[in-house]
Amino acid sequence: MTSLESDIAHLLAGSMVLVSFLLLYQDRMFALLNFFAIHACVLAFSVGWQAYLQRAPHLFITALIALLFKGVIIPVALHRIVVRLGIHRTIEAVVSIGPTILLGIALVGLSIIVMLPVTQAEGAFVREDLAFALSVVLLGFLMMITRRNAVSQVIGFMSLENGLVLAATGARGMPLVVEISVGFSILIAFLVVGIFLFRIRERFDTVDLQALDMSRGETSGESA
Amino acid sequence: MEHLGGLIHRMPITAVCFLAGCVAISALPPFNGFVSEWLTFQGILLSPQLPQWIPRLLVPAVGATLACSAALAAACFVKAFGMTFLGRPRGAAASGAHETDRWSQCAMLLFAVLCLAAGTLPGFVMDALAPVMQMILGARLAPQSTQPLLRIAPIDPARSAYNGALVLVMILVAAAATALIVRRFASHALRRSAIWDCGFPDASPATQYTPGSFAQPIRRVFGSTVFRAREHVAMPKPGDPGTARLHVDLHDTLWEALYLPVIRFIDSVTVRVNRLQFLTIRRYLTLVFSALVLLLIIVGVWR
Amino acid sequence: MRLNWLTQFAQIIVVLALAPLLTGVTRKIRSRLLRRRGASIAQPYCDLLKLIRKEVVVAENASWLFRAAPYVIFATTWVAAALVPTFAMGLPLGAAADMIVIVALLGTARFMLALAGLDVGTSFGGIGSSREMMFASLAEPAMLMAVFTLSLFAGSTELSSISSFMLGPHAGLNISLALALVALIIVAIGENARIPVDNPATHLELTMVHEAMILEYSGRHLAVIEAAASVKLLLYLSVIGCVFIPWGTAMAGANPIAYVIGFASYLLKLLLLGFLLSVFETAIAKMRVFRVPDFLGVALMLGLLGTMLLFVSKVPR
Amino acid sequence: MILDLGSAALRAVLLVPSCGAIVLAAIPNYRLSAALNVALCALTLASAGILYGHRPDPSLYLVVDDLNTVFLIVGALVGFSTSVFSAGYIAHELKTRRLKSRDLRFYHAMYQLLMFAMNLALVANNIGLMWVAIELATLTTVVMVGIYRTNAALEAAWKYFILGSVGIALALFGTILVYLAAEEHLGQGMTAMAWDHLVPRSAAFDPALLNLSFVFLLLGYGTKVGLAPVHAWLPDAHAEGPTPISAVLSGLLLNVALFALLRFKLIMAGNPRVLSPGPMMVTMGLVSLVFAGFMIYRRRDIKRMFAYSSIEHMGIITLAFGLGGPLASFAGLLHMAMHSLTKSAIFFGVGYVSQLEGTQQIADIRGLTQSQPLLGWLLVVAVAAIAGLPPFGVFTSEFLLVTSTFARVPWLAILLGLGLIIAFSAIALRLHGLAFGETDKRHRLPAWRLAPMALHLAIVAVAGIYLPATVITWFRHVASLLG
Repeated sequence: MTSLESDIAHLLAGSMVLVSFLLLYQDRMFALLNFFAIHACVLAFSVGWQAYLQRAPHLFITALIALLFKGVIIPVALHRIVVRLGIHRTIEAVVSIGPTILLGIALVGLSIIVMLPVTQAEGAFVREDLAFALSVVLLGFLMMITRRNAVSQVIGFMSLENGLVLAATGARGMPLVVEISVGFSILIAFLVVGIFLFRIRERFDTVDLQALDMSRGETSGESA
Repeated sequence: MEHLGGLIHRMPITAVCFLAGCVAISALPPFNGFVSEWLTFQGILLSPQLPQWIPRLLVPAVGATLACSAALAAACFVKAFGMTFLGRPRGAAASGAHETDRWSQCAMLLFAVLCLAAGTLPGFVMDALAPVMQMILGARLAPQSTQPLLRIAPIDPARSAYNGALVLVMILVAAAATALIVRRFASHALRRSAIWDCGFPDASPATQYTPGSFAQPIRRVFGSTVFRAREHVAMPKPGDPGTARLHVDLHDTLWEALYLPVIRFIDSVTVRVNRLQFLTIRRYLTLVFSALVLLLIIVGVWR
Repeated sequence: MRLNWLTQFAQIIVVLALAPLLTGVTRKIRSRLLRRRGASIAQPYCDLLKLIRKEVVVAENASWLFRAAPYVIFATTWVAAALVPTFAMGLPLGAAADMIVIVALLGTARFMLALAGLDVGTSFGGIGSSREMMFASLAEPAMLMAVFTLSLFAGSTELSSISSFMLGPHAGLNISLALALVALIIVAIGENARIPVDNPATHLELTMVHEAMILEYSGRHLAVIEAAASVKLLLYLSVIGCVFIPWGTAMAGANPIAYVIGFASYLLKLLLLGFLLSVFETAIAKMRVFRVPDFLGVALMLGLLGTMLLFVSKVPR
Repeated sequence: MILDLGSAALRAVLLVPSCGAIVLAAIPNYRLSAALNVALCALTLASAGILYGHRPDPSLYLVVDDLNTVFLIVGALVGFSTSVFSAGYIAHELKTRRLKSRDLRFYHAMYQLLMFAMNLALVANNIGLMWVAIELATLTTVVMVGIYRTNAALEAAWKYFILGSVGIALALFGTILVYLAAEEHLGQGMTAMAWDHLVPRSAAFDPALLNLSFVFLLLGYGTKVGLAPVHAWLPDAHAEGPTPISAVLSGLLLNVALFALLRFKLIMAGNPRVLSPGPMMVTMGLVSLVFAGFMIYRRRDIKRMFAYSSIEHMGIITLAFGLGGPLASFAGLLHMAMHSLTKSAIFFGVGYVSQLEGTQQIADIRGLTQSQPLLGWLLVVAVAAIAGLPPFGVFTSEFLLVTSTFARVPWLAILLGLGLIIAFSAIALRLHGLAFGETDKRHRLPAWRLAPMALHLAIVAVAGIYLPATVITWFRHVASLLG
């Protein structure tokens, strides 16, 4: 492939990391949803570009899924859920934004470090691409654990999964990518539906109105 | 034992066998317990010839301990037999007791007889056990059953010898002779009467010495250090008809020294670890995340 | 050989015959020291005869053990005494049993006595037995330690060989021996229910130990037990005598003169030791029961110390 | 001919449960569906048994080799006896109105689907396919854990779901990395994902990628295995779901996830230049063992307690495989089989107990050997077995493991022994209260319902006393494969 093509792929992958950072930066619910939509769209473009590069038409399906399902349906659905369940519009963070960003940068550095020893035989393209994908995954994970709000946690998970799709498409000629993306879409659907069904307002672990911390089978820790 | 007593009247055979057992285990001649104790003492008396110094210093202490334990065993079994079989019944169960069946009696008698036999003819037992010594130590005592008049002399007759059979015979002869002489010269008049009650008639069996009170002197002498035994007596005020209470608390020193610390440790650890059961999902995710980052760092550092 | 058996037999009779006399002598000396006239030396014999003639009163719930015990006690004590060389060495029975056996035989006697005390089921018997066993739990080890010291010193556990070793050239003044002697004396005082451990003459209920055990006995039983007690005293004194004052004792198979000398010297030893005992008894006051363990504990410690010293110092033959 | 039989069996192993799931979803009558469920499992078991004898040639998607036949047969056996157990169990649940017949329809369909997913994961020759299968298994178990719709159940399911999906995501990333490592040598496409191509060629792969991938796989599939510190879903899922599912989870799903780990360990082992997976697995195994041992002490819920014991044993097995070497791997394999059988037997017993006593609180359960002698004693035997007392198979494997560890890494053996003792005494402490003591309760339970339990325990006892030579050679061969 020409350097231009690879540069474009590179650019797209890098921009995903950027958007992940922007996701981390948000503290308003709807803005977060919009940025996630952007995240998904960038993913869709990147996947589409890969499809074009690898002459792999089936990847277009993945791109399409990313675009429609994650770029449109999920954000809209979440938007409505937020409205319906009256979830706080502000995202309460465990670690405040600044430190989170620093952590994120550290994670990106880590992912680059661990990717360094990978041999060059693949061509510069895959290595950086992988590093970016790994960073996106880690950033998504970071988002899941630093945001208390259920919706933002879901979005963290989805951005993590975007990173996976990025990696999967980056790996040339990898079979089952479509199936995998479909499987993940099912997972996410479960997640969203679950949030809706269980009326999870604020956190993953407060299902329904009353907090379930008391009923983890055991009543809190003391002597048995 | 607090509820037994006087069984010797209702269970004579059991009493005899139990008595034989008590005498044997208290290491008293002419029973078998004494033979083994005697042999051990002989061994201890040989030990100054040991080349090493530490055991040479240790062995006499061991001997003293053994002597002490033998004497304490005697005390213990005086209590065991005396409180169970002698005196007056302390409870309904004891006063209604009856002798066991023939088979149990046979079993007990058999072992009582064995105890006496092993005590009086120790030579044969020692020779029977010699091959085991041969196997373990690669050495054995000179055959004992060939010694004159059934005696045993493990090292050298001039040094020390024991003749269980002869001792038994002498005791029997002496006892018989005494009995005969007394029968011959003494008056045969014998009258059954009440216990000498010191001016308080028909004292109830509760006034007998109980096992606890029997053990009290030894408890005070030894137990106060070994078991940290403490006695608290709560006396009612003069004129107060309430009961006086004696409360004894004993501590199992070994248990408290060895096992309690372990238990405490495990308790504290479990209490701490147990918090992990009650985290929120986000915290669990944090666990996963930190594990992931840790491993990544390891991989990153590893070259 | 026959001579040996003869001496052995004579000795068996002698210990029996002399025992009450010794008791009488000590009593006499004590009362003299107390500025009393005191009963005649033969009084114990008379007491025994009197008791033998009297009717026996046995409690209703006394068992066979109660009536058999006196004979066992007496027999074991007597046998033990018969094993101690009194006026002549080389006793045939001495080869059958050594000092450890003697200690153990006394232990058997004590065992039976304690049981007899418990048999009737009065609190006196209980007091007596429990205290007796408590004393024994210290006195017996102390005695054994003393025995260890002696036998390590003499290289044998048999009294006659120990005694002859004492006569021999290798014996000399030795700190261990002194310790053993003191231990033996303390044990002898304790075991024979003498002041300061116990008072043989008392019937003051809460202080008595030996008397409490035999409180229920009367008539011939009591006589036998008393006889056993005096034989026991004789035994201890003759042990001390034959080990620490071995001079004069007749060697095995010596000529009759030697035997006469031996007998005379034996009487002298008994007299001396009895005198010392009475002096000691009159000089000291009785202790509280729970100070006795300290007293006997001292004996145990001394015996152990003696043994230790021997273990460390010289390697015996 | 033989080949045909083998491939037929292979198809059966996959088709029987999948079609069965569809059929069961359609049957309203729960008795019928329960019976059918048993029949299907029996069929699966039979075909799995055939697979031991006749191996079809590996295709790009499916493969049958010594390694997965072990797991396949053990899994099918546990699945079968669990279906028998659940037939009796759910009837009671229906009677006590904890479940409605609509739920049961769903339940049975899901049960078969789970069987299908796990068999697929086992026979898959393709790492992607295996990943999909395990995700499917996770999802089915998630919905089954939540089936009671109590707050606790929903929350347990939810927790399981979240942690499980994160685990899945990590595993997928690892899988992608493995593909990348393989792709440059095996060319693009399916072959770069097929075990029988990956394992022999792994020596040439890029070590850095393999290292990275193993980290993700260890944590991803380790979540399913229930290794500390990624175990959190396991106790609650076991405690709140229906007991047959607890049995299947402990007896099968954990093993399947472990199997996946082993497959990747094979690839790692094939490459000399990689950071060896052993230390990581040993560490996680040891941590899980000790941690679970301590956790058992303060448990009040009986099912949760045995769930922690599952974590503990998974830790032991992981440690064994991580230690490697013929003896340790053999011990790990044996322990895996023994643990599945014993633990599922225990869950059968615990299920009955909690039904009869109407509680899962250990404090409220007393004197089972009096209230239900047969069940009580079977439970005692089972717990003795799981605690690692002779003469049961669990003891054999633990003994083998400890000895081989002593031979190679003494200090590790000491830690291992300590962990074993801690866990053992925790279990023993609880058992006494459960099984013995006075109680006035009396329960009747038809003997046939205890048959599965008895069967498992019998196998475990026999295995402890005498292992057939064929089994030994078979396991030894697998162990040699595992290196």
